[in-house]
Amino acid sequence: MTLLLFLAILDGLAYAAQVFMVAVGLTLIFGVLRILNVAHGSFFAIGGYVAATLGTWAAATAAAPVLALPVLLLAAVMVGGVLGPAIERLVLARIYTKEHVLQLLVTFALFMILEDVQKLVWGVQPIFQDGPVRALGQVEVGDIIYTAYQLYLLPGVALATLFGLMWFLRRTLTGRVIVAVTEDREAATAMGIDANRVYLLTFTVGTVLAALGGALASPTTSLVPGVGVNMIVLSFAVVATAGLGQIEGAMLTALLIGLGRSVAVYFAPEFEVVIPYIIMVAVLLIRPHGLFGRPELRRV
Amino acid sequence: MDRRLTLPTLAAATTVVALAIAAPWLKFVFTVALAKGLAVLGILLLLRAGQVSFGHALYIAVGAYTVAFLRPAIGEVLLLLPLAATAGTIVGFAVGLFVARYRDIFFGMLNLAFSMVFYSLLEKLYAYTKGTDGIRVPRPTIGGVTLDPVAYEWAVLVGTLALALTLGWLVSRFLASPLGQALPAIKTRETRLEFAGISAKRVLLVAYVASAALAGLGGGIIACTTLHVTPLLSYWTHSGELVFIAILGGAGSVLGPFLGAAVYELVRVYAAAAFPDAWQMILGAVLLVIILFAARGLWGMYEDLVLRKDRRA
Amino acid sequence: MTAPLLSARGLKIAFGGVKAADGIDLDIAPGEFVAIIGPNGAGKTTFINMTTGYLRPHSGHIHFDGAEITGRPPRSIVRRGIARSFQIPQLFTEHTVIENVALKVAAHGRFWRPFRPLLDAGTAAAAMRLLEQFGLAGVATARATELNEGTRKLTDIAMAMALRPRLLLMDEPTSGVASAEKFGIMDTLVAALRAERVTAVFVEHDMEVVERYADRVAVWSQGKILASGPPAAVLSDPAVLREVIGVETGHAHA
Amino acid sequence: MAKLTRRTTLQAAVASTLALPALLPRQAIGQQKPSEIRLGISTFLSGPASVFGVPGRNAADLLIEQFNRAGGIGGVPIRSIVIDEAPGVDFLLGECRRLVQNEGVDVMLASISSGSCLAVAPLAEQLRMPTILWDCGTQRIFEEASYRYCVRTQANAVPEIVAPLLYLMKIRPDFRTLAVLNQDYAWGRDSWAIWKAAMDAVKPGVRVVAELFPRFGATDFSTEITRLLALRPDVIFSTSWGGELDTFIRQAAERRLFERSTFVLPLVESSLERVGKTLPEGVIVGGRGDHWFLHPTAKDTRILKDFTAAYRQRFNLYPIYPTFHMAQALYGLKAGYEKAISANGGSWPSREQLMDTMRGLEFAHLTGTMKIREDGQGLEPMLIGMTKHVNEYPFPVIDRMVLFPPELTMNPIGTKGLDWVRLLTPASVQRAPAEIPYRA
Repeated sequence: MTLLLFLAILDGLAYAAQVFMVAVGLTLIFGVLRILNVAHGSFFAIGGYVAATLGTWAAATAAAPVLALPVLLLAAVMVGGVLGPAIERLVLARIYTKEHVLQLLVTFALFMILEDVQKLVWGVQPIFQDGPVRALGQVEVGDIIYTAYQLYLLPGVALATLFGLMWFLRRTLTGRVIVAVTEDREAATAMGIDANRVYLLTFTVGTVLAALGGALASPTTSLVPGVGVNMIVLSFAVVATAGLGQIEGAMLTALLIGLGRSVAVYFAPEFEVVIPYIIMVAVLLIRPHGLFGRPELRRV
Repeated sequence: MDRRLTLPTLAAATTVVALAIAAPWLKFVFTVALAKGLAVLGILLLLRAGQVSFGHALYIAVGAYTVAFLRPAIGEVLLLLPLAATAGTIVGFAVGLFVARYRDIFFGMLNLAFSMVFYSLLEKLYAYTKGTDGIRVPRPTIGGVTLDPVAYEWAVLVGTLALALTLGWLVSRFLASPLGQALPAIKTRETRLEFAGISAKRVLLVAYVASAALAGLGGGIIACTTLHVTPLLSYWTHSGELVFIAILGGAGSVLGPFLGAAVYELVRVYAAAAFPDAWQMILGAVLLVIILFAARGLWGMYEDLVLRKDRRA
Repeated sequence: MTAPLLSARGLKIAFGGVKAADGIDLDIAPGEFVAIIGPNGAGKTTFINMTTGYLRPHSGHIHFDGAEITGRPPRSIVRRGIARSFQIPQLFTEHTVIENVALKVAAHGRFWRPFRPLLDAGTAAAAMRLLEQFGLAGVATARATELNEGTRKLTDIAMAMALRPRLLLMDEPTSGVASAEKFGIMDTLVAALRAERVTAVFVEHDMEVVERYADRVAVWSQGKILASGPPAAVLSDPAVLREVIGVETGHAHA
Repeated sequence: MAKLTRRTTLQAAVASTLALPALLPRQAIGQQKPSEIRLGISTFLSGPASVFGVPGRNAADLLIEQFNRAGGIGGVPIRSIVIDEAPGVDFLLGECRRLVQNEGVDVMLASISSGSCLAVAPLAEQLRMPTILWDCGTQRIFEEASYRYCVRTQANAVPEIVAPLLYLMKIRPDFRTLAVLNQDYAWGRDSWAIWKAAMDAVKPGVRVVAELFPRFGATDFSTEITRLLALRPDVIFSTSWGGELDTFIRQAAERRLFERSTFVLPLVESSLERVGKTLPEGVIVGGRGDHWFLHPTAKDTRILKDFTAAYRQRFNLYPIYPTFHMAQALYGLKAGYEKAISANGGSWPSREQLMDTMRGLEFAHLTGTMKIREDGQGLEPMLIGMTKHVNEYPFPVIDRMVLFPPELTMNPIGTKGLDWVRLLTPASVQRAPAEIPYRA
């Protein structure tokens, strides 16, 4: 029983790391732009596809094991660096003044378009590139075999991302500007902050993070049409549960979901699917603005 | 009702019937479109209050599965449809009590959560729902009469058209009432509403339950038309589709949802026929263009082109 | 003296370390028109917020017409007959002026009837009568976003009056209004209040306005009522001048 | 450019709507030899199931070209119109109506999803539309209703599950514990229900140590795999497919789950090329029927070799079971038309004549022959085997093959599959034919 629980926690942590990587970019974007980006799942999928493509190329070179991991990061930066600014400047920048529902729907339109783009570029055959997992090898816990990728790398990257972002947002000038916009957009722009640059930067960083989530997932899972669709709902649940733009909240939520899910798989498999939603409803019942969210005071 | 709507409404209704006579397959497409239009009419109510539900496919599924579950006991459309609307109302009230307290992203996401839980239930409760295989609905009677398939399809189309006209008229009346006018007030100055002694939560709840009832009815009609229901009806992309249609049609008029639904279905059919591998991309591009260049939707375009010209003349 | 319409006793509230109210006792008699003055951030608006239920005092009690209303939600307090206006007018920006007022008229009456138009004959007439009283009939069909600040202020107050209150709390009715307009606004306002026999309290920075219109002035400083009485007496009190108005005028000229 | 295309599309759309009245008489007469056979095909072109849908469509394109080069069917060329079943039943049924009533389609090949087939079949009856169910697996469809205008040209869930069970009993009769990991949707649940009922009949007392139904579309099975590693069941049964099966296999291989349990994967034939030799030897393989590009009795025939070569050349992949299912549907249709034409004295058959001929039809396809039963179900043998690594291919091939005849695995007319499997006995296993080893 205790062994089972211990294993469940290990699995939960690994899963939480993946959930966090999927949701953190969305949380950041939502906090600053107040746009719930439905296309986030598409960035995830494209990040995965590009990583797999690059990985297949890297595997053919002599330096295969060395290249396996850097290729993931490269893919994320490439996808985020191209798609992020392009979409923010060409599409989102035109709708910042419009109603929220239109902003949401614009990203829904992008999602529909990118969904077919993936299909046209990468086809419908599942793509799998597990070079990075092989490069890192296996770990034994008791008599259970884990992959080092899952046990060390994923949680490691998630923690690095969390602390990196916290450092960036709190200690750097750019980061503080972003936080200022998150907390009070009007006051920040009144103080002379160029909101457009903040939006561009945030959206790009968020897109890179989404693509990184996909790139990190690609060695462990098959990329198929629709792989981004499922990610969207999950990351939405994380964002709402965490509270608007709360990076630490996203981590805590990811942990809750990860552990909740793995405990469910062990002890009540039937509930696995609805775990994120149950957690979300429960949290919002008690804290209507999310785990770390504060009510936005309406000035009277 | 706004007199400016009378002419386009009659023209649209006539067009639907005329096209359905010319091309029989459109009977089905239009019936489904009008049924979705009813659900979108409910979305419109929430949009007036500035709230977006990303989970209203839940109520379509509730209505549709109500018909599917009751069909063995009740074989009459005139009973099944009110029951579908009632089921939508009941579930809408229960969920609404909870979600009406929330706004914006939380409102949207909680609706999404409820619809996804329902979707999972439809798959999980395999013994009752047959999971993704879905449930067959034998063709019911209408007014006690067993109709042949073609007559049945006509009856359902005309009945749905009549329902759309009646409910569209009622909703436009509702929107002009103090209660309906309080919806945009929730969007712009919710606190002021409270300082007028009105519970914004209760106003939103009324709109929410109405929207659930409309979607439940729409779902019932879909079940009576497709005669087969599957859990996919409640999947979140279908909720997104409803919001899509609302924006495509334009939130400015009760005619918007039906216009949007008809155009949506036709664009999808022809996009799928012309580009079977990329119809989704075409729909997405249409949506993108509408939002960027005609944010008030098709109805807004119509207003700009026709009504403004009238006023100038 | 008749029983006060509104009676506050020992109200305390603090934000962070700042004591906005530190033992406030204040009575408002029926029919009075009372001005509250004091330096910025002294807690004057907080008093309105506490009285209308938007904020809950940390301690103390508020009675209205003999009944305790402390900490009740805004909705219930409004129904008892207290309405308020806002320093920054809170209009329904998607509606026209008459619709704004009519919504408030309807809020008091047949709000929950779903299929009767907002602007049916009865409600429209009542709203129009108020608009005429406030000199707003000319902008009845203008959108709330198209108005100048003075008209917005008056609309905001007309909306509060549409609730047929017995006590009206106004937050700086003339702030942001061109000084040429302010007396016109106040004349219109006072006439309307007298016609409807509404007791009113207003927070004000403009001493000319206070002197000319208020029956009584209460001076709010550092969470306490420093002085209270007829304008002529209070405004000539050197302590008040030093504590409040000195700061105030200095502030205004800065 | 884009504008032009859209306008052309719209014009075509309007024109086709208006042209409808002209099409109606053609259907009404019917008996005249048409200028072409219009074939409507519904399949998944988007979403996860396009893993099967697109190969099916590709096979159709390839074979229809081949047929047409050889004169079509009875001298009439075939033209296909493909529609996407992914958006759901309300869309699919609208599309079917459009194909039948507007495009004047003569025959429908319906659907991969069982839900789609269950919805299309009644519509086919209503529209009197000859319909071949080309890939969907549910046995319920002909058990719960009878259809005049629908037949299926492949087996169904019952033999697809009973055959691997009998194979497991033959190869490894001593197993005591079993775990299941299926996708959480109708097929996953149905296939487990059949397996469980059949297993309880042929080998009572097997302990089921875990029933895992991860969400449809799950991307990570590591928690489930940990659990399976800890439980050490003798057998792990999974009817998953597509990307999820690939993921499960990779993750299980990385964590050496294959070393601890015997895997029974009745659909893994469709994943072999993708997962490659990550899938170890000794895994029990199925492919939903009597087909494989190295089918033991057909591998040296011209027809299969040509098809495999042409398919590989065009799509750069080996054919998998949905391509064979599509081939069965097309060969079945061709055989049905040809038989009906000759029975009709050389003149073109009516829809009813065609469908009457289809019942009881025995026809040859790429890898063998099969029969359509009177109730519409297809009687197709089941090829089950075990993975083996060889040098000629970069992925596992199937060794120790057993071809289970339909008599052993298929319930008779008038019975329900789920009831019938409970009547299986340990003796059923003894009647299995001999193994056929893999030959290069």
